Amino acid sequence: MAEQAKSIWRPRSAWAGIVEAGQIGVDGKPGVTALTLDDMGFATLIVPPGSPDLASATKRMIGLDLPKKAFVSLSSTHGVAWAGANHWLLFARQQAGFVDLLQSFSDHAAVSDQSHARAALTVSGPRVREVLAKGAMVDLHSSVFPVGATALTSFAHVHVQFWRTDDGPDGPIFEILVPRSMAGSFWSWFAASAAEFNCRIDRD
Amino acid sequence: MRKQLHRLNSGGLIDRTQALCFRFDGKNYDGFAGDTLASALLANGVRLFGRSFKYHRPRGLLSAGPEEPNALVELRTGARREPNTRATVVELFQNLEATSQNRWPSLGFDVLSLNRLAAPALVAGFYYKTFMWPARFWEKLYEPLIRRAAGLGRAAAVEDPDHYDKAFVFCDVLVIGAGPAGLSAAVAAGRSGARVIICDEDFRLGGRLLAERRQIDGRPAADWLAAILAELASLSEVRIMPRTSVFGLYDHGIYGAVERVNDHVAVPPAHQPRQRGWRIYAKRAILAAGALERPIVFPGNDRPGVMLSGAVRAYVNRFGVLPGREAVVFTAGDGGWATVRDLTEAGAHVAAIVDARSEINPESKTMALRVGARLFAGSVVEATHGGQALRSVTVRDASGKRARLACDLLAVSNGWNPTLHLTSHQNGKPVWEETIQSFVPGRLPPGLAVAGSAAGRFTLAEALRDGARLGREAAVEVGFAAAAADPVPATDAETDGLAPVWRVRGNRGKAFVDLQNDVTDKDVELAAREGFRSIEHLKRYTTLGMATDQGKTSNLAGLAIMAEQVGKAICETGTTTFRPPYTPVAIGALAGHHRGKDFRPVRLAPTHDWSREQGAVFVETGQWLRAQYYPKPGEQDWLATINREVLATRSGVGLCDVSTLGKIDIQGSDAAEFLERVYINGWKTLPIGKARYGVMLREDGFVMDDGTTSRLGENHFLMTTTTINAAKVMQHLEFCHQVLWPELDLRMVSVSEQWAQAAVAGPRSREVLRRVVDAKHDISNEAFPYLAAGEITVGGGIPARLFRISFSGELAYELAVPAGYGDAMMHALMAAGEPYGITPYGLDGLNVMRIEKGHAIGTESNGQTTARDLGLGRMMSSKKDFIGRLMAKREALVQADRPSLVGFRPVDTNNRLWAGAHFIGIGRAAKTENDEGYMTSVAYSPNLKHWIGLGFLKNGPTRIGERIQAVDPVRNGEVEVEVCSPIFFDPEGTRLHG
Amino acid sequence: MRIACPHCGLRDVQEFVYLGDAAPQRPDGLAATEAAMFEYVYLRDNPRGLLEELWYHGVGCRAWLVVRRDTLTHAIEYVGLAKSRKAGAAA
Amino acid sequence: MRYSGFTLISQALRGHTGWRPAWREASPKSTYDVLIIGGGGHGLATAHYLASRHGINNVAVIEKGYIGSGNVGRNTTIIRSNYLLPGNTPFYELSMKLWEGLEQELNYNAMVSQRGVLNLFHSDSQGDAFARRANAMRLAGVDAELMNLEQVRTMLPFLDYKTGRFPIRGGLLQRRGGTARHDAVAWGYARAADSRGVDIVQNCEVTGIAVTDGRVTGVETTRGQIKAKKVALAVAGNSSRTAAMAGMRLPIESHVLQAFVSEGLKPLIDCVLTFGAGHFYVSQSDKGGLVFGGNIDGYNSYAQRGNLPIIEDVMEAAMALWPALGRVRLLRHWGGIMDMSMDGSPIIDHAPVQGLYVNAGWCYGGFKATPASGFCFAHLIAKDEPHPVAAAYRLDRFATGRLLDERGVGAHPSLQ
Repeated sequence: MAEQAKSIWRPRSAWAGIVEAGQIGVDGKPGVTALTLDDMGFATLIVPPGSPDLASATKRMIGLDLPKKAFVSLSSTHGVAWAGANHWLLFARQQAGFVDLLQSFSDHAAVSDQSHARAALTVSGPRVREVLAKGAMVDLHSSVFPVGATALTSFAHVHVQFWRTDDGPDGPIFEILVPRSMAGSFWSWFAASAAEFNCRIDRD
Repeated sequence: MRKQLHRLNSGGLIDRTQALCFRFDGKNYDGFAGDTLASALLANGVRLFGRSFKYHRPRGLLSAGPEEPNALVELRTGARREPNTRATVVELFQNLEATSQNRWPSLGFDVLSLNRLAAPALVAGFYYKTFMWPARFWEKLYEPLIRRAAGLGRAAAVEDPDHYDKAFVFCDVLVIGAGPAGLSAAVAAGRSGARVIICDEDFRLGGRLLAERRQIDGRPAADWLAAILAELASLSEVRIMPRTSVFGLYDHGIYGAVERVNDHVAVPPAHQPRQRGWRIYAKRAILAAGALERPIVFPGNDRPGVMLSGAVRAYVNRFGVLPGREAVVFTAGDGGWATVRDLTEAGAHVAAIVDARSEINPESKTMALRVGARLFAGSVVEATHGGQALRSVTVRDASGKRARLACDLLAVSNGWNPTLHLTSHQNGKPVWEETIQSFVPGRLPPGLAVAGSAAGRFTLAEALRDGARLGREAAVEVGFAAAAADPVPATDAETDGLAPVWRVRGNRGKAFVDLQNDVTDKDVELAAREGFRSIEHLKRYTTLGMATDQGKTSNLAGLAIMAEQVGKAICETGTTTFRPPYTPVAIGALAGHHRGKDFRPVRLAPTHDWSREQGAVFVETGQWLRAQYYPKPGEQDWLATINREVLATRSGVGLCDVSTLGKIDIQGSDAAEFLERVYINGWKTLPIGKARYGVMLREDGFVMDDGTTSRLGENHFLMTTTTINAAKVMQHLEFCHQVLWPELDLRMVSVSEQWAQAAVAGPRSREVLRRVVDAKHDISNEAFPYLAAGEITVGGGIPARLFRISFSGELAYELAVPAGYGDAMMHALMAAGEPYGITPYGLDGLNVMRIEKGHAIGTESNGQTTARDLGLGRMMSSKKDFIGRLMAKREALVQADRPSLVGFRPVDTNNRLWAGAHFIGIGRAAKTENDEGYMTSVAYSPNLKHWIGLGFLKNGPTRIGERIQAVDPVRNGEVEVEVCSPIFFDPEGTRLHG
Repeated sequence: MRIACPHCGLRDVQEFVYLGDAAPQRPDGLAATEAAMFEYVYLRDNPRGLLEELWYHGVGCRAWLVVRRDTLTHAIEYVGLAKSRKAGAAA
Repeated sequence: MRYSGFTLISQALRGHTGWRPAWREASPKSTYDVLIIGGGGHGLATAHYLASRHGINNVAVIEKGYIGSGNVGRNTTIIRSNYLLPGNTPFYELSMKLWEGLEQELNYNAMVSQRGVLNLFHSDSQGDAFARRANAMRLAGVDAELMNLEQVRTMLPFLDYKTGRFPIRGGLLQRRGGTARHDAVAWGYARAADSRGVDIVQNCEVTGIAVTDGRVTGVETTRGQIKAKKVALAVAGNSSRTAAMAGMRLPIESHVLQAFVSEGLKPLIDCVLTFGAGHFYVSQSDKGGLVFGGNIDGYNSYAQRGNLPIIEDVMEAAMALWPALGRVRLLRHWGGIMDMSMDGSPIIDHAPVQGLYVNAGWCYGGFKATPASGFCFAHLIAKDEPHPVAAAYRLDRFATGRLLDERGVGAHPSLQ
């Protein structure tokens, strides 16, 4: 039997039907900007306690240090975020080549592909902390949550992992991952929380 | 603009350039920005604000703050109506509309004020002693009457149209209250660089300084205030939160607060919340909430025109309102004399000063002379006169001589009570301080310090000193270097002499202790007489302190009178516990965003949009929305739809989303050993590429969950759980690994979200899959038999997993693809299945087929059933230990007559069955003693053409063929059923292997 | 309340799931008796005061924790990882 | 003195000077036939039924604080007998029958108000589970009605039927359920027991239980030693600690449950309502306050206070169910200590020590059980055999597996 036309087998964004590019809330200069991130690759890496070689493998393969605490290491193409004891989230900005990368990691850790399990977005802007404070039970002050810090927690009853990627000209930049199935509820909360500051929305 | 007759020509912190018009009880008035509703009404000469709870007595303003017991109004109208709103804290806004409450037909003429005629019988606790006969009259007659008469304002009848926020904030030092102590503390802490939050419930910062004519460093206090506010604003780590009440103190430095973001406008601007509930996490906190002035209990003390002396000063000095032109001041301390001064300076005449103390110092005497007031030393006010407004008072002097004095204002001063409420939210007991005759904070919760009046140090000098010291100390304690301390500013001279009067006995008129709940001194005496002497008994028996003001102005007098009754000192009688919230908090602010559809997150399968396109009806399953069935135009009802779906699946092929099942990736050299310990059955022998059904128990021996687990590699398994239990199972497995057996080499992670999964079931399912699975994979019956599990590809290389497992009893597969391809998978399967009439089916269709096959789900394994009850007892291995093994062996759980799972069919096949029916032997009475079990699940089987059911029946498996009644009294049903095997369809399982 | 997760830092109690007394030890293996298992599953000291208890940081790092907490004041004296306990390692 | 409208009026004419204490302030005697530890609802009810039904009057109720200071004065006042399991239903139905005659029996108006208890359900399967329960109630002679959506809407038009995350599908109504004035229950029993000679001793804390040769002989208290032939524990919240004085360990944890009351409002709701999809229940007191609650905080605690997350959780459920409550204000919240048992059901049984009796493990359902608990406990103490409707509340059921787990969550008190 002939295989089906490839045209059917196109992936669908976790944000499809949920987020549309544009603007929400009050008029004026945007206080917050949200950018959905599609096509990222994610995988959990878990090693037995005390296992040493994942760190060197990570350095070798993607040039990043394996964070020992609740931090994220970032390059322009990849990142690795601490996600629990002996547990990391490896990610790539593009899914192309990610499966092969995971294959090479599988000698050093238990690897579980989670590329489709998370809906990701970047949020930034001068008022972004005020928006996140409506859900985050963790302190986002610069002195406590510096660039590179990450946390697993929940926003408005939705489990999230997020990190502070960088500081831009308009204030801090965060990346947030939410369970794919809850992207809609997360967005409902985020949009309601950001509207009073004017939120610009871009789709990846 | 209408003339505000009681407004002073100048002064006050109101903006006279911004006139605001508003309505009270349908009448229009004008006020100014900076007014409260109370001050604006007072400026317009309104004296009567409300009616009391029980006797419906006319009431006016007692206070100018959150302690107000009398002036409660319904604010706004329609869906935004807010009952019981204290007029003293409502910031005036343009077109404000307020209505008096708890009166009919009008505030001026209230029919229920006739209660006064029955008042002699309506004493504390009267209802416990009567209304007992006849018993049924309580609900029918007495209670409805009481309920209608009781209550205060009317809640809105329709949904609150406003939005609420909830937010979290962290700080080093939280300062509660922005009076002189709080501001000093905030600046002292803030200068060191600490993150400081200063909250005040008022819309203007300054606390008592706003109400008093004081000097700091030789200049008006307003100058000091302006300077310190400017400095606070300049400190980048200081956050100033006006209109924010810190209402509760919770464990580990967590403070609840509510910010009234938009209560000072008619309608919140678009996208803005009405209020915001805050959870404040503070390393240190300083309570600088000030103090509340206490009234005196004397006959007629509730008449409109009787006002706290500090409130009089607030109206005069802050709001530029003269609460009366001819005043009498009744004081037990120096506080009243400040009121004499301020009233006089504002242009009122003080007719008399009644000081309960017999010794009056010479300066005071001079002042009395200067203002032209009669001075009554060692005297009390023993009665008030007038109708709905004060006209005169009777003063009784030390010799017992009485004088009647005309006045329209009686200012009462009896000292202050520290606003220490938050210090007792963690069970801290206030302690009695003899020198100030008041309770002060006792043992403090960790991290909290108390400054100024809130600690019972009432002078301005002490407030400034306390604040500066505690602010600095708090910053140092959390690791900041102390900022250089400015010298504490000097204040003008102040005295706080006091000899409080708890009660004045008089000949006539009620003397109120609790104004809002209409508790009198006589009620306290009665409680004492009847043995309700413990303070908590007093409170509960008389309702003292249980009104919306929580006894802020009444508790202490109640205690004092009780102490007098039982012949003890106040410190021996103790005080009641202050419970959160400090002031009432809108329920909406504590719920925030989480209402309506946002009450809890909803989880949508990656195939959700596809299901919606197919016209699915959805149903809640835990957090998930799942497709229940897929109606087609022209179908008569849901049953017709489900019958079509089931028949199409059994005869051809059906398609059902099963993405919501929990999926756990388990890797490690001990993975198989681990499964042996958490499942009842064996796992070590499972070959790679095979799936097996497993059952797990709780440690108490009852079934926890079930599902199939597949071995993907020597040390790699994929477990599936039920949709509902996915998180619970993950937590359980983590417990087993981390707590019980950390020595096992094991790595687990949930991959539930990663995979979209679909069941393709029916005799043509293989043909459909053949067209979807990439050609290189052999999925023939031989190469991929029943219970095979493998990693494959679809769509030309997309990684996927295929499992030959079946819940429907058909030849069936479950195909899993990365969730982003879930939508594509459904379209691909539909396209591939089109020649075979592939039919989407939902949970209901699945349910019919699983009942036909006798598979148990959550309604059967409901936490009260064992594996044995479910007919799975033989799965329990005796060769190994596993969770729940021993407790499942308890005598009652292995009793032969325990209800066990069997099938049921109606004897008359026209009858329908109902889940929830109980089984009663034929001819036996429908009562508990004859109850032999119950029906758990039912379905109409379109294959058998009658209803079928599963249920638990005592000795069930031994009673096949027996008849019994399924009784269902709540639905008036009684159906004779025959006990049968739970497997109704294809008992040999030949279709599975097809 | 807040619990100082050894991995994640001080977090609101809302992020955690409670199990209860950490003292009872599961009697593992086929030799375990029903009586011992009954005690493990059902009987508790339930003290007023300090209690070592098991909490799960389900919203965070998914670690099971042993928390020594006063049941009267809610003050927390110590938090460690449950898995370190059985292994005998210092937490 | 007898309470009635007549005495009330005649006292009113005399300025209420003739009222006598509702109960005597007794000092402990040296010996009693029965000594009950705990002056809460259950302890006082036990004393009343010992005296009135079994003629045992040489009884003391020993209370460490003031009577009614525990959970009887801290609950949400709900009474109902809508139970599922055969070991529970007849017991709670006996309680309901005793509530129905309580005021006449005690000559005290405890304001028992049979305004109906409605449990909402939100899915077909939850509806089936409610039908199973409702049928079990009917088999036990308890009133129960299954309501469809339209019937619920007619009864409570103000609930959220449009946007609710968990749609309302129907409900289980027990019309005879309702509320009672909680404090008055304690006071009424105290007054009635006192009138039959029972000593109510307040401010007397038990510090030890004296046992000789496996038999209880009395108690040590802060007011001295008191001898007793039989000692009965009714100290919910502190059962484990008291039982430990006699060397017992119980299948119980102490947890905190919060309760809430709003400001007083004109009548809004005429029944007790529970929301099956969130932990929330609400009724309105005769004074006008909405009285409501939710789930336990979920950790062991003796602190009588709760934490913010559960408060917010309860308010979220309130708003989800009844969105007009947004502007209604929460007036006060507080916490009580619950004896959470390992199967969610109570214990009324002998202790292994002779002459010692245990009444414990009421979870958050002790208030509604007060009359039957006292009645059956008194029966057990007087006759040394369980009352038939309380026969399932044995201590050994955990060992034998005869559990009474209505919710099916197993040996996890924090989930019960």
